[in-house]
Formats: sequence, C-alpha cells, structure tokens
Amino acid sequence: MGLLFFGVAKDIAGAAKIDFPETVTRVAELKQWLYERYPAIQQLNSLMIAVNREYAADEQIIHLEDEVAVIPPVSGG
Amino acid sequence: MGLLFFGVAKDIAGAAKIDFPETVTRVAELKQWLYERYPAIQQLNSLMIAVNREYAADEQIIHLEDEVAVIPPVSGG
Amino acid sequence: MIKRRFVMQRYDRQTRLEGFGPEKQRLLQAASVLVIGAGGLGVPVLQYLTAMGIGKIGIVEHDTVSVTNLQRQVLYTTADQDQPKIKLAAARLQQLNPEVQIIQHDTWLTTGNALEIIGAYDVVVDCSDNFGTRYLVNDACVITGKPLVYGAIYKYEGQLSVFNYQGGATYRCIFPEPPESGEMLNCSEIGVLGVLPGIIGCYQANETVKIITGIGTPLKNQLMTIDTLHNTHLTFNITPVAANLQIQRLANNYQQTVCEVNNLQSLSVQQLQQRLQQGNLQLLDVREEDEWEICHLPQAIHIPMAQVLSRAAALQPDAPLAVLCHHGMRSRAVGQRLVELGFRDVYNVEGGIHAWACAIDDQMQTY
Amino acid sequence: MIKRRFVMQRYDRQTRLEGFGPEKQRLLQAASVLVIGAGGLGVPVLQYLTAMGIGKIGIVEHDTVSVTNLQRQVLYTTADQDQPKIKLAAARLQQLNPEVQIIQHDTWLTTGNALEIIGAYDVVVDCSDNFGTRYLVNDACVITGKPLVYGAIYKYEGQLSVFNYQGGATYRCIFPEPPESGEMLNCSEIGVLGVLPGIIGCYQANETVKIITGIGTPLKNQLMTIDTLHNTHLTFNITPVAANLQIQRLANNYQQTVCEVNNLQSLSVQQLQQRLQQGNLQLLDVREEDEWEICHLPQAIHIPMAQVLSRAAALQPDAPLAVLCHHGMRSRAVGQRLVELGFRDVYNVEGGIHAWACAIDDQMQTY
Repeated sequence: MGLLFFGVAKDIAGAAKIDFPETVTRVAELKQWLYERYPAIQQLNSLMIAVNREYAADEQIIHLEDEVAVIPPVSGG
Repeated sequence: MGLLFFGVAKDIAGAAKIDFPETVTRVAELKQWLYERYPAIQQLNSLMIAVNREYAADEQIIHLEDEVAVIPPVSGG
Repeated sequence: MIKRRFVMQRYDRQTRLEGFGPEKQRLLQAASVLVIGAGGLGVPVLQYLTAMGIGKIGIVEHDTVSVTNLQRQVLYTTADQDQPKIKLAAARLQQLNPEVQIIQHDTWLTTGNALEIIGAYDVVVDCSDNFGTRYLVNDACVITGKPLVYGAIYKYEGQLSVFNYQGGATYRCIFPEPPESGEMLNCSEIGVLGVLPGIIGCYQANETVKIITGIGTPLKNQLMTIDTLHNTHLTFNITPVAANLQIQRLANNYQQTVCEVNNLQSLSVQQLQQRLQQGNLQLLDVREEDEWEICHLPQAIHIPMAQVLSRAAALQPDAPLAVLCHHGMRSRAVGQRLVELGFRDVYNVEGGIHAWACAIDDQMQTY
Repeated sequence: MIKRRFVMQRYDRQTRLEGFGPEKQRLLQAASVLVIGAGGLGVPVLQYLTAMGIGKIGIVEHDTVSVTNLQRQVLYTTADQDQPKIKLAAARLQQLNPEVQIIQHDTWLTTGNALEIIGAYDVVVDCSDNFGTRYLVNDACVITGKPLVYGAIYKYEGQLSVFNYQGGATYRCIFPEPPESGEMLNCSEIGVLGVLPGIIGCYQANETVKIITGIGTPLKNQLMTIDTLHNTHLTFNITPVAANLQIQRLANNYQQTVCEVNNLQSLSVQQLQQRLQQGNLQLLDVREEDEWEICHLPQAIHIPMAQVLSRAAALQPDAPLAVLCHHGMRSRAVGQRLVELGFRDVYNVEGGIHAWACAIDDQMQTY
C-alpha cells in the first residue's frame, strides 16, 4: 500500500507517498533505509512509524501490502 | 458492514449504526424500509443514501457487505 | 513603496510558505467573497478570511446580538446585546485588517435581492441557519455562476462541501428539495456545542482560500461529514445532476425563517420605566377588562390573555415587546407563547403592575 | 436568582443540547484550564473556551503583537502592535464573557515555574510553538498528573492528541526525544496558512470540553493528523510506554526558543525622534569612523558595519533596536542580519542620518 510521508518528512522525501521498499521487512530496517536515502531525516531524532494506523516499534515486521506512515514531530503553533 | 445514521436520522433511529436489513436489495427499497420503520424520516423529503462512500440513486443495488450511510440535510449555522 | 512592503510583511507567514508565496497572496487580494450570515459559522469565516487578506468581503446579516449567541459567536461581546451584528462585525474586522474592503449588506437575503448581491462577488460562503436561505443561496449561485462553499451544523456534527464549482455538483444534487415541514429540522432549537461552528467555519474559510488560489483539492463533488464527538471524518463522492446546473430562475418562495430562538427575557419595573422613556418598546397588558379599569399604564396596548394569540397581528414581531399582568405570572405564559410564535425580543415584566405601583408610582391604585 | 437565570440563558444553546444539558455546563463552570500560548493555536482555543463558559482560564504568554501575527491571530488588531498579547487577550476575553475568571501568567514557561503554574489547573492545552516548550509541558503534565490537549501545525498539516489522560500515552510515547538540531524544524520560518491554526485550535478546544464533561471519545491513545490541502484525516493508535508515565522531575534544559521570526521593520526619522524621546530604543550607528566624526546622534552606539557581528554582545537582543547609517542602505543589511541572529525588534532608519539632517536637525553637518 506504500509509504506515506507527513510534515517535514514529506518535504525531505519530496513526495507524499512512495512505493514501499521491497527489501525492508522490519521497522528498524525501514528507519535505516530512510536515513540512508534521506540523510536529513536523521536530524529528526524521533520519528514515528505507523503500520496500518498503529504505532509500530522497531522490531515490528512490515508486509508489502501494509500502509506505512512516516510521521515526524511538528512544533508550530 | 451496516447502516450508518447521520444528523437527525441518528436521533430518529436512536442509534448511530444498526445492522443492514437483510430483505433490502436496492436503495429505493431501503428508503421504503426506513420510512416504515421510522415514519418521521419521511418529513425529511430529501435523504441522501451513500453506498461505500458514493452517492447512490434509487435504482442502485446494495450488497450485505456494503457500508450504507443515511444522510439527511442539516441547516444549522 | 512603503505601503507595499508593509502589505507583504503582514502576510509574511503565508507568502514564505512553499506552494503559496506572493503570487497566491495577490490572488487573495484580488478576490471578492460574500459571506451569508455573521453568526456561528460566519464569525470564524469572516475572522480568518479578513486576517488572510481577501481583497473585498461582503457580509449579509440583519440580526442583532442576543446573549444566547455569545457561547459561539466570538466576535461579539456581552455589551453588544441588541446591537446590529453587521455593524459590529464590520468595525472589528476592519480593526483586524484595514487593508480588506468590508461591504455591509444590512438585509436578509431574499428572492428580490439575492441575484444582485451574489452576482457582485467571486465566491459565496453559506453560513446561514435555515433551509429556505440555503436553497435560495444554492439557486442564486447556479444562476449567477458562482462557486458556493457550504457548511452546516447539527448538534455535534457538521457537513461541508464546495458546490457549483467548475461544473461540479450543487446542493440540490444531494438534497433535491427542502424538508416539507420545518418544524423538526429547521433552525436550531436542538442546540449546538459552542465550538462546533468554529471547526466547520474554519474549514469553510480554508476551502474558500483553496478555490481562490488553486492550492490543494477543494471538496468539489464531495460531501464531508464531521462528527466532533468521535472525530470521525467521512468523505462521500457525489455526482452532478445536469438539471440542477441549469436552473434559470429563482423559485417564488423559499420559506425562509428567522432562526435564532430567543428565550423570554426579563425586565424589572425600573428597567421598564427606563425603556418606556427611551420609547423603543411595545408594552402589552394581558390582564382582564376589570383589572385594566382599576389601573393601567398609558402606553400599554390592552389585549386580555385569552385573546392575545388571535389578536397578535396588532403587535410588531420584530420590535421589542414587554408583557405585563398583575404579578408577572400570566404575562410569563403569554411571553413564552409569543417567543414560540416567532416574536424576537420579548420581556416579562417581573412583579407585574403591582410591583410598578409599589416601586415606581405610589399614586397608582393597587388591588 | 436573576444572575442564575442569566447564566443559563447565555449557555442556552448548549444546555438544550441532548447529551449536554445544564449538568455538563456546570462541569465546564467548575473547571480550570491552562492555555500555554496565546498565538495562532491559543487564540481560537481561548475564544471558544471563554465563550462556552469554562470557570477559570489561565494564559501563559510573554510576547507582544507583531504585524506578522495578524494573518492568523484574529483576537488582535492592527493597532495592537508591540502591545503585550496577554493583557489584550485577557481584556477581550472578559468582554466576550465576564463570567469567566481569566488569570494572566505574563511569563514564558520555564523549568522554574512550569510545575507551579500547571499544578494549579485541571486541564492543560499546549498551544506553544517550539519543541523545547512542548517537551517541558509534557513532562510537567506527567509530574503533576494533568491531561494535556496537544495540537501542533506545520505548513498545511496539523497533529492532535490528548496525552496523559487516564493512564493514556504521552508526547514522549510517540516522540521520545526532541530533534537535536532545531535549525530545520523548530519554530515556523517555513510559514503557515492563516486558517490552519484556527482549525487545529478549535479541535483542541473541543477535546478540552470532551475531557471536562465526559462526552464523546477524546483522542486518548490516538494521534490524529489533518491535511487541510486534501481534507485527509487519519487517526493512528498509539500505546502508552510505562517509563514515560513515571517521569518524576523535569530535565535541566529544554532548549526553548522564542519563535516568531520578526522581519526587519522600518522607522522614519520622525518616528525615530519620537522613539528616542520616549527613551525605549537602542540606536546603533554602523557608519565608519570618519563619517561618525562628521556628525552623529548623541544617543547612538557606534559600531562600524564590519564589526557589528563580532561585537553584537554589546546590544540587547530583546529590546527595540534601530540601525542607522548614511542613507539607510548599510543599516538595512545590518538590521536584516541582526534579525536572523535572533534580535526580536529591529528597525531600519529609512534615509539614514542624511534624512535626519534634512528633516529634523538643520544644524547637523551633511556630507
């Protein structure tokens, strides 16, 4: 179902949605993949990954058909 | 997936969601069923029925697994 | 040159926004928007469109501020009661942003004026509160070719859409005809949580900006419902019906109603004396003939309680009206009934003519 | 008795609402809410909570009104520039509803005052604009056991949640640590569409009312994202992390920042004269030594342009500062740089000392 970007992650990735990287099978790997592909994302320090609308910890397994969201903190007020 | 009520239809039905009536197969029949079960709904005159988040005309067929929404007009401002 | 710099500084937080920029700001400044109603929905729409720098904003409103407005109409103050909303709104919006041209249409929208008023603007925002006006606005927008930003509320729910925009669906494409009986649905006797019109009105302002600037995806051919109790947002696709896009003339009658339900208010006899001196008050005495003979106030209209409803045509429903009896009990019942009949500004004189005799006029005969 | 009737009349549209009623209104009137920040998010939160009749509302705010606030902070007016927001907000909210007790905390929230201030309220609404304050608010709410209504915005998007409510998740359960470098993310140089904080702030007010009255389903253990460009609303389930609910003390430093980016402003020489007479202005002359010898103003601090950045410590970054040169060009460049460095209220003297000599002091030598 693809990878959805929010907030500044959308700006860094330059897209609201991309195809899910086929080599990735766990949340920790996804983060690593993101950091390598989009180094600026590392500056976020905290980055919420949600799989099928549920917060997903590093060890969680991701399937190709899952909807995965990449949600950074935002501070504006 | 059931029958969702909005606005005053929710008040008339006394519930936000009920099981879909098994005897009904088309939108026109659903309206008739609603008018009989909840006579006050007839006063609405216009009543939007949506099947799977799409506006549905009277002749449209409804399946048991569809999500059906009953949306009356509201006027508050 | 300095003026230009100043203008851009005010909108700096928008113009530095990627995808917005000075060119979108200029589109806002070149646009005109008509907001129909300066009540629950209209207040946030007007506040944010004014702040963001729309070039010209028209307001259609003919109501005065009532205390029951204040739990949701945050542009008005407690001291504003009985003042015309349109003047108050225009003055405060100009203080917020003097660069915006505010046009006051101090009237209800009618079949007689709708086409002319709506025809003068680029975008129409429907913030009215009754079905009659909503259908009138829809039809007039179709006839004049104006996009219509629709918002409506009920209890804890809201509906939003953008009608008649670039060939998209209209209000009549989802709700072809108004309810026959307004009794159950029209107006808002049911009540509304104060913040709900804030949410829906802000979305209306946002859709208006999207239409004017071309950013994002406006709710064309979509109806969005919002349930604020459970934060449920559903979007339904709707389809234009050709006949509804081809309306050529308005209907004869839209059964418009004036909707804010005013509760029966109270006047002390001291307040009554003051209001009578000011002269802007109808005074209705509902006592029986023999009581009236004993004593009465010279300004009073005398209609015994049992005849009030059949003779209500003798009273002006839009002007302030105080109801008086012996001790304030019968007058309360009559006042309540007049409010229900649609009288807009009704007061019960507490303590009745007996209190007047005791506190104001010790020459008056008591009984 | 009359007071009581009046109270209920103001809230009539809520109290006649099924599922709300007078008993929920009494819960609002018995509750106290702390709103941190009276800016983009804080303004709608304060307006609607005041209108709806919360018993006591505290405001934490220490900023003044800038012209760049006015595209979204609709409680303030163009004439309010440079005035303290907290005093303006408190006065206007009292006019809206004098029955609400408004408490002014005229300070930034710090590790020194957070626990005391937050501890005095039932519910906390975070309307701040920087990560430092957001983490401080979260931790202080956990320590004092207060539910936290969270809202934050970025460009066209918003986030909403209710943290630390009845054992639910906290801010740190989804974002354990703040970004290391604030450069990219902190504050709002990126800009924001004026109406976005209106939408998010109204939702925050709505969640606050839900928490206080027990109606509906607050966003406990949920993060809702709103994309206003496409009207996409997604709700993500989140899980409490036990350690985050057991914070016992605040961190030493939250790297709080003051966020509104103030643009370089302008002063005419006439305005400069007036401000110098009022005495609340630093005047920086950035011309070269030989120019200074020809003429200068007695109040000026003299730092030639090339040395300003290395000697900026001689200037107060929080107090108003006017920059002067010969014709107003060099001073513009320096002023811009000082704004970028975080100086909060910087003016370029248009026309420079030459304009002063021509318009104000014809005894001054020109060159």
